[in-house]
Amino acid sequence: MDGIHDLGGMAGFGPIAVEVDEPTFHEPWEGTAFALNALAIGSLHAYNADEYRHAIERMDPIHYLNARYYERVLTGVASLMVEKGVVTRAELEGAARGRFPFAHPNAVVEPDGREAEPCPRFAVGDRVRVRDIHPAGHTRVPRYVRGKQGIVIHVAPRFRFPDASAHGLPPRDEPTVHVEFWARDLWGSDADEHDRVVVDLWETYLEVADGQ
Amino acid sequence: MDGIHDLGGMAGFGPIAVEVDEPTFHEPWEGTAFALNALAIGSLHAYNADEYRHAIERMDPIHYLNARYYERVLTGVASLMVEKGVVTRAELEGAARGRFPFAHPNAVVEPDGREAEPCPRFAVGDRVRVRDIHPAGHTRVPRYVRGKQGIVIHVAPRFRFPDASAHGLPPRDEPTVHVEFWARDLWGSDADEHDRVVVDLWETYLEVADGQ
Amino acid sequence: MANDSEHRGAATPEARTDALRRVLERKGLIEEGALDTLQARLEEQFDWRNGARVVARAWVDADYRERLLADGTKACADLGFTGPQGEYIVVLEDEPTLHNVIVCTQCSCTAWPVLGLPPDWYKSPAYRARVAREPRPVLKEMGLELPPEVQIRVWDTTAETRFMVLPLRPNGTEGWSEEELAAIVTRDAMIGVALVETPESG
Amino acid sequence: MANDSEHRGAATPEARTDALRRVLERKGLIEEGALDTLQARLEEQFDWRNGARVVARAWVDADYRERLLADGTKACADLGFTGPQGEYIVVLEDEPTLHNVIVCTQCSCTAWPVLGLPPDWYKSPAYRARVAREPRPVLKEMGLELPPEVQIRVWDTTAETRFMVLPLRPNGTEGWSEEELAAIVTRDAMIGVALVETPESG
Repeated sequence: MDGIHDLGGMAGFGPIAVEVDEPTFHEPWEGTAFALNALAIGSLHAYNADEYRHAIERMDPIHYLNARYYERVLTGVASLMVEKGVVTRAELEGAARGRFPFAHPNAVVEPDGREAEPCPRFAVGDRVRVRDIHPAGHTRVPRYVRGKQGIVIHVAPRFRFPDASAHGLPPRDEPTVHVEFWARDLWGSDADEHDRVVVDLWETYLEVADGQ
Repeated sequence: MDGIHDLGGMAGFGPIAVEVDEPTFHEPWEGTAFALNALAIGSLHAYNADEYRHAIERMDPIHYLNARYYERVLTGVASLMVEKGVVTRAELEGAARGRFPFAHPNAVVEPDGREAEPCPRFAVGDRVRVRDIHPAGHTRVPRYVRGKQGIVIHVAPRFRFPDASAHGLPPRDEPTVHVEFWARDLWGSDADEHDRVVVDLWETYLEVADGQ
Repeated sequence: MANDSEHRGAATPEARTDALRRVLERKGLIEEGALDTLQARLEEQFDWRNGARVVARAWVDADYRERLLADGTKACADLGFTGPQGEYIVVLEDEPTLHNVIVCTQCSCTAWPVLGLPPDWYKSPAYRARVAREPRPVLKEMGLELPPEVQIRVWDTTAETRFMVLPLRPNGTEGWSEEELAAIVTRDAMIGVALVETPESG
Repeated sequence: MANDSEHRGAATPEARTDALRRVLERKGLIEEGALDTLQARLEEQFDWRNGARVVARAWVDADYRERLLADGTKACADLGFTGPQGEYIVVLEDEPTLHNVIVCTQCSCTAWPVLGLPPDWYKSPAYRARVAREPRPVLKEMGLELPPEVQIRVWDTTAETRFMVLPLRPNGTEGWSEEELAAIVTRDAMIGVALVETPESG
């Protein structure tokens, strides 16, 4: 989904606030929220990591930007626990003695009909174009590279395709490739002419570039 | 700037909240904020409408999404009044007896070197491509049409080019054209195949489409 | 994280508005009563009922309709409706199989002299973000379920053109007076999120 | 406008976290003390000082360095650093004219076993939004002004690869022990927003 989480390149944020000698957790509940997620994924198998990332993406944009990291973690865990039927909203709001903001509902996502290829489709040096897709559900292809061309500089192992995995669709493992883009191709002439951005992309997101 | 204001197509907002029998202003201060802006532009000539729109765009994204419309109006007016030297932050915060959140500072924008053309460059029926630009300053070309192709369906009169006007650069009037895009070209195959989106674009944003 | 809304310790929008007004008054930049006079004048000038009169006139007067579609600015001015945000008005004609809907995805530009100052939902991030991309579900959510054969054209107010929808005249209004027709036209219909309905059809 | 943060009347994140924990405990899904044990184990496992040891080893051991750059996952595992978010580690080698910097624009993915749980600024919308687009001003703002001849490569952690920067070994550290070197490596340097400095250079 083209959501608020897809922040790469968004202008208008002010300076980056850096805290000196920052602790791992600012308050004990942050560590608890972190451990709850690890428990839910690792021990309870209540959901997978792609569903978890997408649950956070489905937070209302106002809530998403207002919340710091561990409140986003908490909201992702709690939303999925409700959606999976492990707990109910009423139970959580009763125990919290107050309103418990959850993520917006999941979109209905259909399988893309693709199958895993036996061999990697791309090799180092290939010139590729990122498909200009706008899925309603989870995706890991940032808006800022869609439609752009770059060069494959590394082929990583197969990993589960998140657009399917986040929606309970038949799982498919495929290689991801590190694609290098010129900053100017992404951000226009204001960008430094020598700077580059590397994005790690599943093969499904890519097609052979023009004129190849 | 590719800011939070450029909302077209962003997913993740929930239902649209419609208020029955909504008044023009919910509280008297909203009408005051509205009138203050009209006064500042129309009578005081403190700034122009492009500077005003851009001042609102420069609000911190968190503030922007949290604020309702007239708080955004107020923040735009107040930020420009401070930036133009009409009032000071200290005066406003003293009078408000509290913190007064302003927009983030303006980017430094250079003239684009273009000149107004004597005749409109495009005519009804022309196939055009929107330039894939990402200016640091004000622009009125939404991200969702950049790089996309459409058809000119109407040529409007000349209006001041906002990317210059919002930054005190030499003014230039040029026609805007109404460009019609297929929804599927913008949003992919999830969009209705018959739906279209029309965007009103200054000529500078456009180039002749491929293969013309 | 510097510039948040009042919930992080800023003065309320009301206090800030009042502060700005008072500082400008103190500097002699606002004359006694000028702001109230201006506000009253603008509120009177920007009234969506003006647009309803334009629509009704176009429904009863084929010549006016033609002029309205050819030059919306002039045709609106002929009825006395001019002013800021009405400098260049383009009227969008609904057809049985074509439905127009207006948005301003980047701010909240609206043809004030004929549509008035728009409601909160029109200015909300949710409407601005969603209607350009998924107009059919948005309209349905707002109570307007269009048959699948009706195509949708979304108009994004990204420059200085200000749009107004000329909705379909509802069945059963044959012989109605211009005034009677104006009374059933709504702002929502001129934005394109509703159809005009008669008391019977509605 | 339904789903806001606590400032619009929601329970605090602390109360919500506690509520979730208690409801899960009540259902028997969390065993007595299991959460505390898990948290303690993860906090111990995810320590950026692990990464500092990897860097120091690579600086003193050319063979290890080569293996680290060829297969980061295995070379980190050789020092005992494995676990969630460390399944596939790629190490990015800084050069005198090439500077690497890491971000996760879509969430906050990080190589936990070697970089630890990242700081708030790394997870902030400002860093995620800005560094992919304007790395040079961002680095300068954070105290790292790179000479113009140094090219920047930004790595966006959009899939399952987890990155770690192998920074340049600072001048003046010839003959230092692996332990002494590990002590000057910082998490910020392994993310790429700082250089490694000696007490003299810093």
